[in-house]
Amino acid sequence: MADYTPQELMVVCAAREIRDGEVVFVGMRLPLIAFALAKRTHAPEAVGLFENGLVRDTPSRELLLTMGDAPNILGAEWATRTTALMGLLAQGHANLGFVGGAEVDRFGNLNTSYIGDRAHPAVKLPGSGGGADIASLARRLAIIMAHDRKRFPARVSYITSPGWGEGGDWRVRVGLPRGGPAAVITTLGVLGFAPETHEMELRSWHPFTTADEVRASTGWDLRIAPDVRETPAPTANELRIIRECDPQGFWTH
Amino acid sequence: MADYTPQELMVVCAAREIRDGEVVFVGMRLPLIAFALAKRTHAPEAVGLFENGLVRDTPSRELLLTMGDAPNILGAEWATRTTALMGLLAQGHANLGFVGGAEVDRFGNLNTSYIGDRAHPAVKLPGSGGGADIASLARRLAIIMAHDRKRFPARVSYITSPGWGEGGDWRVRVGLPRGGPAAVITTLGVLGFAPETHEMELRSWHPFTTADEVRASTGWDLRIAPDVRETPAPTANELRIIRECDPQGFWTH
Amino acid sequence: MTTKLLPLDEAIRRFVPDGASIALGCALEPLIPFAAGHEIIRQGKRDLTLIGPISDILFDELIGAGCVSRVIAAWVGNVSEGLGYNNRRAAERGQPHPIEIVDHSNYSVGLALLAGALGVPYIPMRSLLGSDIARNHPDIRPAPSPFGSEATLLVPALHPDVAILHVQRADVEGRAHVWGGLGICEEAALAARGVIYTAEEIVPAETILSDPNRVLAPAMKTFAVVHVPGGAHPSPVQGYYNRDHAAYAEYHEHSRSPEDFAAWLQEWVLGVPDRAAYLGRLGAERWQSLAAREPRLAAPVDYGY
Amino acid sequence: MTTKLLPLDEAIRRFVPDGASIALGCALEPLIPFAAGHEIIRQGKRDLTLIGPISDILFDELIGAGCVSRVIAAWVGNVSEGLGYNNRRAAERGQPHPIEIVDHSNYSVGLALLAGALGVPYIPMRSLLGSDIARNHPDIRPAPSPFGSEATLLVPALHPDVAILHVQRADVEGRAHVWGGLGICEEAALAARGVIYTAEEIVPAETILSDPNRVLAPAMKTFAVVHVPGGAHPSPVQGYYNRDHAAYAEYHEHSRSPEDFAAWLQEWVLGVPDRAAYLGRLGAERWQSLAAREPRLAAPVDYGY
Repeated sequence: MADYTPQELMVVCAAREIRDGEVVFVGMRLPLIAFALAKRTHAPEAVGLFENGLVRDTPSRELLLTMGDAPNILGAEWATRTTALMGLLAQGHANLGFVGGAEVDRFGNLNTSYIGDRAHPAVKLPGSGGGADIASLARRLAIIMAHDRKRFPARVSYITSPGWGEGGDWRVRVGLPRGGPAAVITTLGVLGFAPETHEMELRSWHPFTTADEVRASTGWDLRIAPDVRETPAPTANELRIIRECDPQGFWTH
Repeated sequence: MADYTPQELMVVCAAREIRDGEVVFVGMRLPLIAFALAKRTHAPEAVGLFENGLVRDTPSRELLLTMGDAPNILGAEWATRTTALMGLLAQGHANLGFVGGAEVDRFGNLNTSYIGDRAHPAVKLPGSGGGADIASLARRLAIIMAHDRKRFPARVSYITSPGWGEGGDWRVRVGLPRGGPAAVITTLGVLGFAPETHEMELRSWHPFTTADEVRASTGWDLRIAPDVRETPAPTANELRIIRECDPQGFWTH
Repeated sequence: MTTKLLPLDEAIRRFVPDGASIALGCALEPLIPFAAGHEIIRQGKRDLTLIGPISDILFDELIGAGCVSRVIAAWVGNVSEGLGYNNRRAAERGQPHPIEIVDHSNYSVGLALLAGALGVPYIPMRSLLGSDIARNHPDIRPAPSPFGSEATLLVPALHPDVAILHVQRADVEGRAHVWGGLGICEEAALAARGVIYTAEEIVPAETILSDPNRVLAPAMKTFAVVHVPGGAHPSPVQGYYNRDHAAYAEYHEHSRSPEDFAAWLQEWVLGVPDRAAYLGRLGAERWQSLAAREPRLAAPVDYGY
Repeated sequence: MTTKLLPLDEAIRRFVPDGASIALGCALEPLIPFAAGHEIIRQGKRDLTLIGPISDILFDELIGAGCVSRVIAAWVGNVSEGLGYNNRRAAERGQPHPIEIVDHSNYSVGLALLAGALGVPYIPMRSLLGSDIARNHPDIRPAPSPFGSEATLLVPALHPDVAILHVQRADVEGRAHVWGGLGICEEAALAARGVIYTAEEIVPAETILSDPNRVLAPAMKTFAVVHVPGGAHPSPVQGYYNRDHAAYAEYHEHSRSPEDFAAWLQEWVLGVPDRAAYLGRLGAERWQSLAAREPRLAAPVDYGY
């Protein structure tokens, strides 16, 4: 058995999506730790955006349960209005954004609103928050998901946060200015999207699973990327930093 | 000869336009002193707006040459962005606004932009500043003018700040949400506008002049209001306050 | 200058009629006016429209208590725990009664209030294109921009009847200083017909006027100022107290069933007359454990001349 | 973190090319970046587009020096004295050469930059309806609102190539604290492709980070930070120095004719290498007479937890 949790590996995979110097729309939960990890390893010049109006070029000193916790405000480089912060996103300043969802489909569309019929939903989910804005306006989108057949339907019942829509040039057709999902980081693997069709494909399976298990846990016939491989395990240094950030394992256990 | 200047009487007339508790878009020059006078006499609860983003419920401690002078910022109740301040005006919060101009016409339209052809103007004036916004959006407009035939043409060559346009329901027709000129306070008298036609009419002549001189100094056949009278002279108390506000007479001599 | 200082119950009675639209939780997770929300529940207000970005559990509480007929928000749930059970019961089974849900994103609800603040009829945005939020929205409509013809969604102005905002300090004339994460507090205050401030401290006007750039909105927008120390618990107030994460977990546990929630409501809302009694029930030890311990003062700023 | 601190001449050389659009004088009468404007004149920049609200005499100086081909502004002149003679000569007689004038009001130019800051294509407003400003404007166009069909004027977004802002203090990483009358400084900073800050003081990053609500814009928007004490004279800087009213009267006198202005330009701009020399020419006595004398500190704010 691996000496790390799936969530810890997901944090590492999320951090690896952050390039040095990039402006990252961080959001909540695992990406909060991924941002801290990236800052302390390969991306010291990365800058974080938060939809409550914060810009940070240093991670917070303590674990955050919400982006509005006091440690996230202390030492921010800008604490402004949500509309002014979102204006940076709308102008195209965010190179990468993170979002999570309850359901993601074959083209990376996310549902965080309604399971089943909107008028009489089987499950009412909390909604977009800033997720739909990040999915609409960030230059690249990384999606964080628990991976099972229920959460990976061929088509989501409600598009809260637009991915590649129906695939192909759908984003251009509906008028979205840029962006689209680049990676889906799950409890079982890391998925990407094929260049032209923008259909989801498996890029790597986590060490404690297999490509077949990932496919069996996906609600459609998942394609495999030509260069598919096993997800590189976290390094000791990465795990040390993650456990410093989340000593109780609130998000990573 | 009167023991006060025309400008001092204009300040008194401007102050009398301010009702207690009103929100007043103050602007520059004489209205700055009129606001202070009103606050210290009949309108202690009046609130002043300034287009650089200030709200004041007390007059500044010192004479202002510009609304951005340090004494106008110290003690302001709000110092915000011009767009946020103008939003209050656009929402209809300003009961009264003051503007000045180089030319005003029969229907209270103001020109502060171009004398003569816009492409080759005889005189290029500074422009609107916030004047056109105040004239468009305040509930009542009071205009401050030096009075002579040149400055009072039948029709201005360029409408910088909309008055009653061509008269009648012009403001409604062009879609302005409210407002319109209520008073024109000049070096010679105080003018208003007829209820239906919105044509300018003489309400009072200053003590040191006559109705005929006012008409002779106006570029069209100026109507006389039925209740026309002499402008009540400043009281000793009003003059004392004005001279405390402007001891060197920078604006009032 | 007449004072706008009122007791909380009177401020809610006077300025939050049944059927009113209220902006709440506008700073997202911090500064949530829980004390005001609980007084709304105690007064049995009905048919309210709630407006907010990420509202955390206050919206879930008001929905569960039956005060709400419509929610205009980007997110309703429990930020650190997940779903909101009362929100689910109302949306899924119409318990305690059905609610109309108008979905937004944080940007679109912020722009709707900004349009209201600016006195403009709408703001065109390029977010949410192709989403079902836009497709199902009763007010947002698509239109190409006449400049460059790119696709946009027009977000019409929102004017809440009242914005209820918790702040660090306010004066009795109706001006407040707020700091930290601001969210859409300013847009809500300026777009609303009026504002009720609940404040940790009531301070002299000179304190507020000493820093006019820090003032949230002018007094002309203020309905009432209420002194409610601890009025945002369990949400945090920068410089005063931290988020009581455990309280959100406890609420999550105790709102799983309508019966659980009824008991929770009785213990923490209906069974306490005011915020002082609420904090007493919370216990001095727990309350003190949340207090800010390490002052971090902003660098001095000189407005002199 | 790499420093963005540069000498003024290098900042202007690198970030203000001929033909650039520049937002200046965005706080209206205070904080006008005169030192930066004078360096632009010394470097003989040409074909610039100036963007601003009420720009006071800096625009008149740049126009008279022949740097400007287009002005997008609400007001150009001398706020305490009246008309701007160089602006008149350029508009009336094409001296030193013709300029294109795009008239705005303070609200419309602010909304144009706000639209840029928000990343939206335009903002619809109800100001200026029926005015010749709207009728003659090359970009503003009328359109009824699809909500309620009231008349509006659509103000398209402006994105200046650079905003030049004078501030009280900044750090070398590119963040600034500014206070007092803010005008459209924030909108300009966020809408521009980048910002050059000229600052009275360069302070440690910790000073700026101690009050994130006071920061004007994030460092990602900053091209350069320049240390220029007295860089706003004769305009005022709250907490540092007052407006030199006499300088505006002197400029008015000495710009009546092209010959007068040429002499003024030689004495105060071309004939001095930098702001230190300019202040030396002004004289220590006059400069000290303008200094803020009575400190008025903002009430303390605690960001701790």
